[in-house]
Amino acid sequence: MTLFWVLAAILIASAIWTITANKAVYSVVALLLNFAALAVTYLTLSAEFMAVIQIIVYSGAILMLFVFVIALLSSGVAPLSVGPNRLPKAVAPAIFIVLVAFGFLAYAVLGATAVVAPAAGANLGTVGTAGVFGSVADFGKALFTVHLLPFEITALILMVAVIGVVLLAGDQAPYVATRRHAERVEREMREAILREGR
Amino acid sequence: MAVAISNYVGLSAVMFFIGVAGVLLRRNPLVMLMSIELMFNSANLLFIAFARAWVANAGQIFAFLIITVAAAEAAIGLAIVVATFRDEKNVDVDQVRLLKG
Amino acid sequence: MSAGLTIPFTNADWAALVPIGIVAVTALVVLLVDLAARTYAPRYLSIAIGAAGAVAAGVVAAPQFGHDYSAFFGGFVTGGFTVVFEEVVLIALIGSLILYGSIGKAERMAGTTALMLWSTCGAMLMAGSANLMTIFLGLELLSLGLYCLCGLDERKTARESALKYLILSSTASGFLLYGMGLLFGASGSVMLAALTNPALANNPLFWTGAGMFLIGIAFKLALVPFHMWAPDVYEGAPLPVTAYMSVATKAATLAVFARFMYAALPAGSSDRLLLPVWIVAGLSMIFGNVGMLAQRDLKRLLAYSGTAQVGYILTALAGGTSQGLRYAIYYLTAYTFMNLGAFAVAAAMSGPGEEGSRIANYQRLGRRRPLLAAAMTFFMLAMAGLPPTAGFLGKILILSASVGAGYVWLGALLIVGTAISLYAYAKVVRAMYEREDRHATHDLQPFVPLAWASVVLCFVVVIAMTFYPLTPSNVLPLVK
Amino acid sequence: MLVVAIILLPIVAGALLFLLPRDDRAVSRAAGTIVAAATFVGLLFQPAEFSFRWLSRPFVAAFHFGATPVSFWIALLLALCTACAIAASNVPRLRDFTALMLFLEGTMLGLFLSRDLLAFALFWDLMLIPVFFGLIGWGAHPATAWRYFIYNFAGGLTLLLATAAFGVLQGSTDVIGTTTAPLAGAWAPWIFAGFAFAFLVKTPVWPLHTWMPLTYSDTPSPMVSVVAAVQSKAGLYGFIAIALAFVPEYVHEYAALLVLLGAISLIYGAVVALVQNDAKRIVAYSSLSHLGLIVIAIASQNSLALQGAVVYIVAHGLFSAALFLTLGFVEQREDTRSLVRLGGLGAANPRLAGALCIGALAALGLPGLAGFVGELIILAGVYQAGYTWAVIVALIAIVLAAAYALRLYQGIMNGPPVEDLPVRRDLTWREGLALAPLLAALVVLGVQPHPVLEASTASAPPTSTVSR
Amino acid sequence: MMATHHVMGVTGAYPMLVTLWLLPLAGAVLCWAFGPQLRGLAGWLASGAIAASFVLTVASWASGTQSAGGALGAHQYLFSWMPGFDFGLLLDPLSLLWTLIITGVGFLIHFYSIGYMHGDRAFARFFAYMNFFVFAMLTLVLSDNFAGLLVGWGLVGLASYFLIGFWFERRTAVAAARKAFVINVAGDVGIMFAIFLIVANVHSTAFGDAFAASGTLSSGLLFAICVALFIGAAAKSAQIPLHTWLPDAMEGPTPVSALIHAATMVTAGVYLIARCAPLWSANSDAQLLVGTIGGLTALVGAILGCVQWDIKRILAYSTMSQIGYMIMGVGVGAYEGGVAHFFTHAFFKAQLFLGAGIIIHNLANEQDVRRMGGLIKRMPFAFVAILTGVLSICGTPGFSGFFSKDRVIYGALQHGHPWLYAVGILTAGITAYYMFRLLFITFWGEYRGSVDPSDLGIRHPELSGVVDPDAGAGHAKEPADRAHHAEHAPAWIMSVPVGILIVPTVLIGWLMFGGDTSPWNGFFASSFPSAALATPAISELATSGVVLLLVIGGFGIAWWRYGTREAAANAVERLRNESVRMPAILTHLFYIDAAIDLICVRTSQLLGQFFGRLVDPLVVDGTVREAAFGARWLGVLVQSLETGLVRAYALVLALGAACFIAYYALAVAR
Repeated sequence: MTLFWVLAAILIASAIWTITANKAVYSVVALLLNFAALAVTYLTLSAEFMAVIQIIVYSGAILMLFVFVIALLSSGVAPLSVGPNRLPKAVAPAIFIVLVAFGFLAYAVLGATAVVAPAAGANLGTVGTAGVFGSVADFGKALFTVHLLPFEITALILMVAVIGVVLLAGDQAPYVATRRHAERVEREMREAILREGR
Repeated sequence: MAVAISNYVGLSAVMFFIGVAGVLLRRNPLVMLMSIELMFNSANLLFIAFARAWVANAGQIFAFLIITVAAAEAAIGLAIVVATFRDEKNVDVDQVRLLKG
Repeated sequence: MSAGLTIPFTNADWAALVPIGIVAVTALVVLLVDLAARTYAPRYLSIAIGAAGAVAAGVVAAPQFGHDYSAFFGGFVTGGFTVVFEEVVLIALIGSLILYGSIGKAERMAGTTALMLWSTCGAMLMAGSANLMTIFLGLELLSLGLYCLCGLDERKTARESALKYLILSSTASGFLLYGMGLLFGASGSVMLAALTNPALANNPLFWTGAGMFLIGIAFKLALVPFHMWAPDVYEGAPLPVTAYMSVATKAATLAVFARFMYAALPAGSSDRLLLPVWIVAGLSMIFGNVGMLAQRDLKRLLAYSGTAQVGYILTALAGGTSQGLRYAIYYLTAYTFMNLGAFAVAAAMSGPGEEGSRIANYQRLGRRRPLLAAAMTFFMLAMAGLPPTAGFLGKILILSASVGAGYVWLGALLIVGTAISLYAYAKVVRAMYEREDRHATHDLQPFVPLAWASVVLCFVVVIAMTFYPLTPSNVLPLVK
Repeated sequence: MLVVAIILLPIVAGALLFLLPRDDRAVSRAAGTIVAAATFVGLLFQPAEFSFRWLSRPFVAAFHFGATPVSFWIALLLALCTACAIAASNVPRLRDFTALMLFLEGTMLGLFLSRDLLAFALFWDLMLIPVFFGLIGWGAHPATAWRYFIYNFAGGLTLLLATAAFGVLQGSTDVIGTTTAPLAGAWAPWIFAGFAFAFLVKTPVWPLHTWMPLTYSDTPSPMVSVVAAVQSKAGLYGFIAIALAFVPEYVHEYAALLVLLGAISLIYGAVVALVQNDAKRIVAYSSLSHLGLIVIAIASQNSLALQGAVVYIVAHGLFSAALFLTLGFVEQREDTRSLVRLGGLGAANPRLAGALCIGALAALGLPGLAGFVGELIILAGVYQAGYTWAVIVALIAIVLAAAYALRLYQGIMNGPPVEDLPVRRDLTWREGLALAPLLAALVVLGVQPHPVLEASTASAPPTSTVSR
Repeated sequence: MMATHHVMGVTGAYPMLVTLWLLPLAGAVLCWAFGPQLRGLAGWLASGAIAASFVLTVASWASGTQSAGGALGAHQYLFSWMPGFDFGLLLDPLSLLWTLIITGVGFLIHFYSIGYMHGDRAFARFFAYMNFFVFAMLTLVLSDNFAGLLVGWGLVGLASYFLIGFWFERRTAVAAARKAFVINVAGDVGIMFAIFLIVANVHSTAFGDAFAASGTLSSGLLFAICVALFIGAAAKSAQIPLHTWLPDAMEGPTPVSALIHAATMVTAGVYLIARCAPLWSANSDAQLLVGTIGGLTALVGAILGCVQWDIKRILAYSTMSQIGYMIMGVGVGAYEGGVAHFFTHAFFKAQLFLGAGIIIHNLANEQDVRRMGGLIKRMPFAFVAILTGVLSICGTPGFSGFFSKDRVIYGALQHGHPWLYAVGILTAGITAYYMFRLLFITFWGEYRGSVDPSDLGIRHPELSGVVDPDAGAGHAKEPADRAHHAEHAPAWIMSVPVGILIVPTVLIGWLMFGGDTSPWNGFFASSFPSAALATPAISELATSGVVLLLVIGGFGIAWWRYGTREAAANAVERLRNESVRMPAILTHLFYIDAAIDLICVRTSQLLGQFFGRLVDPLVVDGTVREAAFGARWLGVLVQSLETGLVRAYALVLALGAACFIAYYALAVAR
């Protein structure tokens, strides 16, 4: 119980920090903290595999990407800068809208969770134990049987991501349309090198 | 189990709307992307909490798949951000408004 | 380790996926061929392979019509409903590929083709999925591909559109996902079928989950007020991508919505549960059409048009009658061809470094390219719902459905919206036939025969659909 | 099959005209005239009905064509007006214009000959398109094209909604000319409202008329002669063939309102026509006035009035076509339509003056011409139906009609010759021959309208002389 | 529909009747179509057609007409529009009378016109119109039903319009023609309304059906029918207050005035009432109304005739006045008298007009009597013609007017209308005054054509009744190109018809001599309903004496003012003084014209301006435009939301999402 509230506090605080930090790097750090806390929360919910994945994939891979990009865009040491705010009056409405939406959602959902009841005869046990709910084996078995199709689709998604990023990034690459063109480019480059050398 | 599922649901709702607020309030596209990650994570928390409640591992698997998607999305998102702001002085979505009515 | 793990799927399961598989594999082939033979291959090779794959997938998918099978534990359901939407998406794919072949940059041909094919896989999955997971993954597959496709152009606006699309769409995906979470929480299952449990009818989790799920759907359908992204993204994205996006996203999302509506709701709850959707559809019909009035760019105009047209389609669905679904599909098909036709003409107007979407550029087209102008006129009038086009018959059918289902107010809004829309569509027509041109017009590049063929095909289909209105009558049983 | 051929012939011929050289004038005009005349002849053969199933769901609909006794006359009128108008036309880009005229004829033939409500609605919208292009390509102000198109399309949409509702309720729209049981139930008044709005806009009736003066004055004369003469009758025909047949109770229930609107149109159009200076606008407002009378006739649901209405539909078509064509000749010669500028043309142009005179006299209801027959019998019927006040309003309007029709005629043809007007030659043979059939028909029908009078008794189901 | 039809006359095939009806039409068409080729022959052709018609009329009456079952006359069925609207021709005594005048006097006037219109540029067109008029008038009087009558009624109006505006390059003529036509249409609609009343109650337009049913109709309905019919009659016959077009109609050529606006068309109202005698006889209210208006018109016309200077206008007001007599006669029920006055009037008024036409013709289109004078020496033939006409119209005993007018006046008394009787007597005196005034001013004294117009008081052309101030000083109105051709016409062409007309002008009244036993009454014995009349206190002879006294009085005053030697010597000064000092109410013709102009013309123009310039564009169309503008404004508004700021888009999205969530949170039934 206490653990939950601590985690909740960390989660909320780090989330707020994420969206309020002045510098993007601080946001990443805050997010890292958030993800870590989330991983622990998962453990309290019998999701050991997910806890691990959360750390490895999210914290380890995704957030690193963010850091790289921040570094790339910051052009060395200069911080990411912003221009003039074109929606200066949007803050209050935005917060109001968010609070209202949250209020309604909370009003609806919190009064209703009692409906949810664990299935009878559930195989719940200590987290980390093999064979119980949420264990890696249990998880894997479901993943490769009942949920095989979604899993396969993720392969396609990742493929799209890879190819897409390559295409987006490769925008500036010299393009070689035909063989003749290729030869001409090659010849020009060679001549240029020769000129440089002289 | 000591903590009611509703607490987790509430927690995830708070996180979700913090994420929404991030998208609405921040002008840095990277922070916006991070806010979106927050929203996805809150959904993950929801799935895992309900998976625990129902003792149905479909929720966990869903969360797992969401993480994968989030990774792909982050990759593409960052690529687009880089492509967009590579030549810009400011990394600020407010400055990107060639397209308007 | 693998002792207890038997793959519990039969050939039928895999057979269900063959069309999608063909498309996915075609994408790989395109990339590989390009890699191997980029320097030597003709310009259109990627397009040709991609289109061939799409045609093959379409042909393979067709026999699944009438063969209901729930593959992968409901992850993918084959049958008439799925096939119809798959075919629509494939048609959009083929049309867009042809357009891309006509005006696209050679160096991006392969990558674009591949991404379009994979996006199509996502759309096809959405058409067939009866399971929240596959819905979400299909949607993301579609969207991720589209984010990239939007940005694949040297114009700054293209990248801007990609960025805007990414941020807004991901936010909407967040809502969708959260809604799915709540739905899962309510039913304890990711299967849509589990949502029909009558006990859920009064469950706040279910209601709010459905609400947030529908927010995501409404965003993808660009319904007012979730439409704001569409004009900017449509305008910025390369024209063939816009053409693809305007049809494929809408068709796939409509499939999801229709399945959700027809097969995933507790009995008797749908009227109240879906009321916001109908309201939003009504708003879309009004403001989508109003939004067109002031536009100066054809793609923006078509974005708003799309918003309104989806409103029409939803009007057909309102009330949840089997007729309604049939007519929605009819109108969707008609819209696909009208829309592709309009985009094809716009593609013909593209000049070097310039997408032919500024309406000012259409001045005097009636004199310069009479046939092109006639085609554009036809598609504009078709979208406005004038006879003798499928748009006209479609509206009649939709009206009859909405009247029959008791949603007359939606029908009335449709009428009001259509009246407004006429002004906007006719504005394009007027520009083409005005006697004096007030703007210098740019040179027109020659238009490739294949694209012409697509224009003619769209024309013929839109006419033919009017006189032979085949609405797949046995779609409805296949939804569940 | 002949009936389909009659509808398709102008459309196909119009498309084929584009094969001619762009600057060809004589051939396209001749071809257009011959095609329109051919449809006229074809109609005289009383073609058999033709039906082709279109929809089975959500209601039965068919491409079902065939003339009813009423529509037979309107279709004949249409073919005649089109032939005359094409023969009379002398506008820039004549080939394209002729093609548009033929499209217009084809679509309107489709409208009047269709026996299916859905096909009726289809052609209803379709017939707007050629006029829209005519206004865009040849009109003075593009804004008029919008006004026309959107206003009428709005009417077309309510027609569409009503048709859909009708189909859903009745199960079939293949009903025009049959004696289907009238609609009943909660939806019927709304269906009636949808039909009525479309018909009233098209006619037009005050206060839905404001598209009309602009359209009539801006559209090139040959086209407006067809639009004013025949297209405006679509609404009235709709009232007779659809509203009276399928929602007669509501026509009866709202008869007072319809009669009121008709009466307002009648007097309003006449009074406004009295002070217009644009010659075409005078005729436009006079149309508002004349068609208001027909609306009254229909709303009165009196069999005598209906018989008169059919005659008047044809008569108004003939004289408004003749008037617009003649005014077109005047405008073409003198480059103006303003009564302020015009005057004294009669001395140098006796044939032109004669034509305009006959047209104007028919418009003011001179006995012996077709318009008189219509007015007389309509009002006799309306009086029988008990709307004495409407009859008196109509009689006042007839006096006003005399005033404005003579003002039109005299303002152009009489008075001392105006110095700065160009002197051009009188009507040519071609122009004269284009007008002759219309004027001759006015006289013939004015003397013996029997066959047209019979039309509505042969078809109109509500023969009950409703007396209030 | 009624099963049985009451047909007046004996139904049969009468080819001569149809021929005499259509001959003028054929003449009109020929003259119109081949005018340029026919040239001068057109006049002979047209006259010939009318002459043939006249001969056929006489012949068909003599040979073809039968009398059977109480019906006298020939009835020829023509065609039918629909049940109740059957058309046919009917030649009975009443229509025979009119037909004879139309074709007989019509022929003379046609013949006269050959001379009068000689050299006019539109010579053939003139005869086409004239023939057309005769056809229309024949249609009117020969029709056997109200609808056919209305057709003729409208067509004579049209012919009148064409002929008044014959010289259509003159603005005054154009305006006068339009005025005449519009007022006549106002009359037409009255008849139309009567037809509606009849059709609604009798289901037929045939005279026979209507009259047969007149006994069954309620008196209110009958009164309404009569009033509606009388509106038509009043407009056509220039009864107060619809008379204002008649003086203006004098813009037409003089033969037109003689034929249409004196002899035939303007008496159509008399015909109508005489034709509908069964209706009037059945309703005393209608009789009183119509008789009163007729008497009033007679008086007013006579008074206004005293103050005119234009020779044709004097005659026009006299026509109005005389028709007032006729209407009074047929209105009160003295049908034979009214019809008789029509008959004699046709001759003497045609005579007067044709005589005046000779003067006008010879004076190069001068019409103002002040610029005449002393013509007795220059045109003795014209003097004789006009003198006989004046004597006849004044009711000089022995002249035709004496018989008919006295019958009308006495008829009013017989039918119980002493006030009308008094008015009739008074009017007779006034008539004598203004007719002799005309005679003296025109023929006595010295010729004043060379006197400066202003010395004669011709300062304000509008005071002498000219419609349009643009037209100049009221003289030289006819186009110049025709004036200098005038002398080429042989004089006998114009003289012969006048000479022929003198005979009936003087003698025809003897037909009516003998009261009820006269051949006249015998001829009409079966035509009019007979009413039992009380014998009045005053005898017919006494009446004639009183009338004669007043006529002599009128003559005396005219003589005293214009006829004496002194008056002739000071004519210029006297005429100027009279012109200048004339009371405004008389120069403005009792302000009737002005009132009609204000109430009808100005008001409708004002309404037209109001609706056409204000209501239509601003209110009716304004609403539509505001709606369209509103839509476009919304479009701009929607567009302005597209700021291009992704955060703004997200905000809208979030707003929508919040609304959705709120709905779903609240709508769930817990």
